[in-house]
Amino acid sequence: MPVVTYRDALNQALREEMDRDPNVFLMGEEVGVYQGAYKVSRGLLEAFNERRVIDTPIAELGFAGIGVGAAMVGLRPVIEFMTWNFALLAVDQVVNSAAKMLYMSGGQIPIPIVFRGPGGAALQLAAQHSQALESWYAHVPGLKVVAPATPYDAKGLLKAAIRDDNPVVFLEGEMLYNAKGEVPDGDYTVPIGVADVKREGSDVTLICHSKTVTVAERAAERLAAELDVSAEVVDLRSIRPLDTETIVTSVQKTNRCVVVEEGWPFCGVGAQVVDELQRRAFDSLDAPVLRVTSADVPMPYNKKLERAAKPNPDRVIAAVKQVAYLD
Amino acid sequence: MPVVTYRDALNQALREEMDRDPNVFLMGEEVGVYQGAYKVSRGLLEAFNERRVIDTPIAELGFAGIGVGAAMVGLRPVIEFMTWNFALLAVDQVVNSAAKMLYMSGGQIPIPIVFRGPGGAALQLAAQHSQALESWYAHVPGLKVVAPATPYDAKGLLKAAIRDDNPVVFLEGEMLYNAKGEVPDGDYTVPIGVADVKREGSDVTLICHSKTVTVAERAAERLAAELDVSAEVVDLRSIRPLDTETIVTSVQKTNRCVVVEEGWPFCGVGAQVVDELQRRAFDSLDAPVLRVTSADVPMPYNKKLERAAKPNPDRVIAAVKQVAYLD
Amino acid sequence: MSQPARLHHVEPGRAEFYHRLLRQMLLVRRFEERAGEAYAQGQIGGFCHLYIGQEAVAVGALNAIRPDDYVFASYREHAHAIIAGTAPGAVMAELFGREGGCSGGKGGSMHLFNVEHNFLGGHGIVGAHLPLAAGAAFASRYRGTDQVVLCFFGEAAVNIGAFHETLNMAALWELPVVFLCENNRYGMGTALERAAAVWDVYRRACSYDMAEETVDGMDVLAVYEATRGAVTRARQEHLPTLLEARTYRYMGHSMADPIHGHYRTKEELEEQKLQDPIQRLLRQLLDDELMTDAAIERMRGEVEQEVEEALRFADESPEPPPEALYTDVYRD
Amino acid sequence: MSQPARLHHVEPGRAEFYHRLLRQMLLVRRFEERAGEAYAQGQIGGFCHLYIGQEAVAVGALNAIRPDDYVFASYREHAHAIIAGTAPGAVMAELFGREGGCSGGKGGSMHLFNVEHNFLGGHGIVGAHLPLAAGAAFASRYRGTDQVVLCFFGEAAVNIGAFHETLNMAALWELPVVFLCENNRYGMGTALERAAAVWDVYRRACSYDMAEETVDGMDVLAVYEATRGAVTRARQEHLPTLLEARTYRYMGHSMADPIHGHYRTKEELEEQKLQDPIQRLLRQLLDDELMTDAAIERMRGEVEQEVEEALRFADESPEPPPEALYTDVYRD
Ligand SMILES: Cc1ncc(C[n+]2csc(CCOP(=O)(O)OP(=O)(O)O)c2C)c(N)n1
Ligand SMILES: Cc1ncc(C[n+]2csc(CCOP(=O)(O)OP(=O)(O)O)c2C)c(N)n1
Ligand SMILES: [Mg+2]
Ligand SMILES: [Mg+2]
Repeated sequence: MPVVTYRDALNQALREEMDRDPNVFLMGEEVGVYQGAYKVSRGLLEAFNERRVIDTPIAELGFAGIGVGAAMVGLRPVIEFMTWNFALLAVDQVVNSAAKMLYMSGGQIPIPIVFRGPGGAALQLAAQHSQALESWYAHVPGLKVVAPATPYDAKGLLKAAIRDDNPVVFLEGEMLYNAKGEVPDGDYTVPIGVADVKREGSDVTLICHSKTVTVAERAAERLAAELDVSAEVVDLRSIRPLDTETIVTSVQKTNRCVVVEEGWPFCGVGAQVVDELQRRAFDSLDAPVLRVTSADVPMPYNKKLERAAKPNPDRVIAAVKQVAYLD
Repeated sequence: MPVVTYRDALNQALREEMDRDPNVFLMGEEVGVYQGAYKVSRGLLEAFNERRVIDTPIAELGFAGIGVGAAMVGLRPVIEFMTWNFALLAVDQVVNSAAKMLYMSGGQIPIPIVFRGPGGAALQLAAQHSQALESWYAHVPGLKVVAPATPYDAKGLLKAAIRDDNPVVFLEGEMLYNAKGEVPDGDYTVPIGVADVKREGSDVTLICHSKTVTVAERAAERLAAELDVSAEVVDLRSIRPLDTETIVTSVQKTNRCVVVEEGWPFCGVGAQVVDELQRRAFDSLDAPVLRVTSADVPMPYNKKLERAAKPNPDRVIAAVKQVAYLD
Repeated sequence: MSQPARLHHVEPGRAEFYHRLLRQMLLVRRFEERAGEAYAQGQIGGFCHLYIGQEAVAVGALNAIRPDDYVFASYREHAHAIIAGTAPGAVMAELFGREGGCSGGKGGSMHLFNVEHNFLGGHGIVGAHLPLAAGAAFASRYRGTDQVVLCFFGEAAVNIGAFHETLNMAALWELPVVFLCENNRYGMGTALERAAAVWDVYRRACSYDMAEETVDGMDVLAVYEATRGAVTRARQEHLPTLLEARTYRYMGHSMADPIHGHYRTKEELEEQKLQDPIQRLLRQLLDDELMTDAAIERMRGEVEQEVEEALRFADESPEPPPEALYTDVYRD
Repeated sequence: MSQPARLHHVEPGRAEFYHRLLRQMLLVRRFEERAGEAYAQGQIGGFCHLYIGQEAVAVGALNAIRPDDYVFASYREHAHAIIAGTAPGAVMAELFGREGGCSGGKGGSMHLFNVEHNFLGGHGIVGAHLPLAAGAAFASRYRGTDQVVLCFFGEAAVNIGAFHETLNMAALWELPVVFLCENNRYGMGTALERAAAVWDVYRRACSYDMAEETVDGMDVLAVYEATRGAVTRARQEHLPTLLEARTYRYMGHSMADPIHGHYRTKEELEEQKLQDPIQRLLRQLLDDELMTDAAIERMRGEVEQEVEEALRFADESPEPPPEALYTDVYRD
């Protein structure tokens, strides 16, 4: 199978879906002439021209709303936020228009739109450009929230998101764009709402998504090598809907769990995972579920502080030791 | 002690703090001439004139930012959002400017600001005007989040919030403004970050805040009368910082817990409470912690559907029966 | 200007058209009056923003578009929904929160929708539907149809960011949309003059090199003509217009608000009522002998009946079933 | 206009002042060149937006205010921080992420702050610091001081909602703020003409009845004079101004971006460099015999040394201690 980057996998998804459905278009800052701030849309302007690849002014609220309006009358917009940080300016349209339109119109107006762009911490971008806000979007009924970790999932989930008749918040890992992996040429989708066991194990479940999948995988390798602990790595892939069945099944097997995410701790995705697990697997849990998150601080610029702020394999291993009572 | 409404308690707090500190001012839509959309600021324009009570255009992002800018140079703004629903337009300023300024300036610039206004569901205001987003704000380091349930707490916490050197998100209960309670004349504060046991009990802990305190209290009364179950009602009052000590202590006593909130379930405040409890009181819990939240849907207009969407004593009692294995 | 001016040129040959306008204005006026009563009786809940006084704007403008054009409005949109083609009964049932409501009872007064007639809401966040309207106009260009979008909003919305971002993109991309500002002078209790540095709404078009016009919003024919011009510009040249209609609301901001108070006087209100859009058209039709008193009475009777039927329909429409709480969150 | 024009009236009696301007421009130019090198060597991380080419704007404008006035800027603000009074070493140390940085190493290139000199950032969200600046101006009026606020931003920010909301309130409330738009023609890879319906930034003032002016941003004296006028208007009449300085950036949008590419040609860049603000002032001072070659060389030497010292300071400044991760989240 061809090996491509996460970036190119997304590019393929966009290209194929735009080929497949003339109602799909891409709109956002620098998506056209500049070829995308992170080059996800490279070549699309040339392939589809400015009718379907639209550069916008810096006006997140406005173009998010234009996307929703276009979706109201049947187009299938893909709205790129240069990064999800800037989407804070557009949350009103994402939440109050996109997520609620179907409901408040009594089922008349679906909003088939994808909001996508890089999220999470990058490298030394400091407080305003480094945050993982998936729990915010996942809080909101009417939205679907997806955060792929691999090129394969990125392509398949983006295609599924574009074909979905609901607003999908599609969070790409800013640090994953260069990650490589096998991606089939041509059409396939990865269903939204289905987690993926990225590594099987029996002693502890590591639940993760997006960039923390690599963190969990590295931790799992070291746990096996150094401590003879067999960790199962469950990549959520979709945050909403959450695949509770897969995570409950895994924890019923391992009886121990650590949730790893890049967001802040308070009311993060992991908090919801914990809530589900203690409710549905209360009797299976041999220890409290622990969480490894970003530090509960705005992201610092300094490299060492930043590194200390983010989840890493050491912290995952420390948490595993705790839930496995290995200390 | 005088009995006053929640609305008037807030009014007293504003009045007294404006009297006390010339740097405190109130800004927002309709706070002046119109006397406040919910009349919280009644009489303040007359008492303090238009220098200190400032009516704004409909420009949430702009006037929230003006508040933050004024705080940067040492004023102590109180910014009223007509309702927290409209604050979605201003979250960029609340999160990216107010919450992060101290940190990204290396400690140079505190932001002593209060963002306040009614939140949560009202009566039949439908999807765009009925939501409880406290978990969003509580997610963000740098913010404090407060949501009083009684007139006493409303006055004391608002005064504490105004004196706090950090940005405080102050969520008033839209349905609580007419609620009455004892409020001392003159100065007192209620510390931010301290929960309050509103009713003592031994069989189950009901954790709640803002409007759901009444829901929990009603449930507790009926639990005592109908089922001989003694419920302890813990009003969080502050969501961030969360008073984990008080809730853990209560659950260590009761061994059972139900969290009641008006927000949506996914990644709500209750999810974080569950996370804390299972980590810190794992061995004390005789049953999973259950949650009673708003239905996981946008708020419907129809009265019956709306009623079914919100937490109520029946649903709390049902949850208590479950955690107490009474079914 | 206490003496109402003659209406924008009335042509004798168009009597039938004027009758339609009059009938529509009478209908939505009566609808609102009865909605207000139903609200007072507790049959309608939540916020309910009546349109009384502003009828000439919706009626004049909506008669200037085609059925396949798109219409967006704010939360003060009962009239717009009806004139765009929604049965008054379906609107009233929505206000009652019933299953037969045009949003299935889930939207309420602020969220009327009727996809069949391209009436696309019913939006509650000030300014937020402007980009939605521009989005529909974008779709029209994208598809190469000549559909036009008509977007109604209040004058208080011109101070919010969404207005600015949208007008810039609409002008930049030459989108076929008419931004029709219903300037009724107040946003809740705030006079435009206390909220905007520039008091003429239409002048805001200067920042976008956009076509603009201001029109007497109490003159249904003037509104009709101005909208027609803007719609033609949109349809033929794909160019947006900022159209300001100067109008007035007779009621409080919503049913929860006093009719006058700190922010406006009773005198101002009475003075404004002399310009009543219905009276002006009606008197002129009588003066010009384009209509008889008897015909007007007949029309009033019909309208009365139509509104009563709407109320009956609403009253008889069932509540949505409990399961409705969980439907329409996602489309499968 | 390939032949650079003579600068805005040069007065022989003000040689010392011109020398200061020249020295400041040379300093920040050299600072940025060395910052670029340090970035290439990995000593600076993240985004780093250089100011080379635009020096006349910050230098001209910041010489027109008082030390107690407030300054706000975007993420392209190394020069502004320095000229506002921050030691170059403290700025470089911030870029290096060190404890001796003006934000303690926590802010980095985009978040320089220096409260002592009223330099209030260093903001990363386009347009978001405009309301902050208006807020400081509000405070100035609130307190009855005559402090003025100078707010720098790029031309791409004029299309965002915050610009509009802020300018409206600043005009409405008569806030003493100068909105100084550094129009360098591009926001990342987007030419103003592809993002704005109106291509003259200053014309956006029309929507707010605000005073406006456009000025040659490659002419430090012209910028100085225009800012002085606007500052006087703010200080004496409490009125805001929208001031547009037409300038150009020589480097890519950030260190991560190519210097030219799809969006602009090498030729355009070379053509623009003929207007270099430093060369223009320098040549004129030589022509008018207000400065000698030797003095210029001496000045370059001093500046070189100052920047080297800044680098040394930055390099020697310690990393923040690990505990710093958790401080400054809340003020006790
Ligand atoms: C963003 C936002 N802020 C505040 C409100 C509350 N609000 C509802 S209507 C209104 C006044 C709007 O006035 P205008 O735009 O003139 O329309 P009118 O009510 O006069 O038709 C306000 C402040 C809101 N709905 N949305
Ligand atoms: C709201 C927002 N959207 C997008 C970005 C990403 N971004 C950073 S700088 C920039 C271009 C800004 O250009 P301009 O305002 O002209 O300033 P210049 O970089 O030319 O100094 C963009 C799009 C951002 N920081 N904030
Ligand atoms: Mg109005
Ligand atoms: Mg620029």
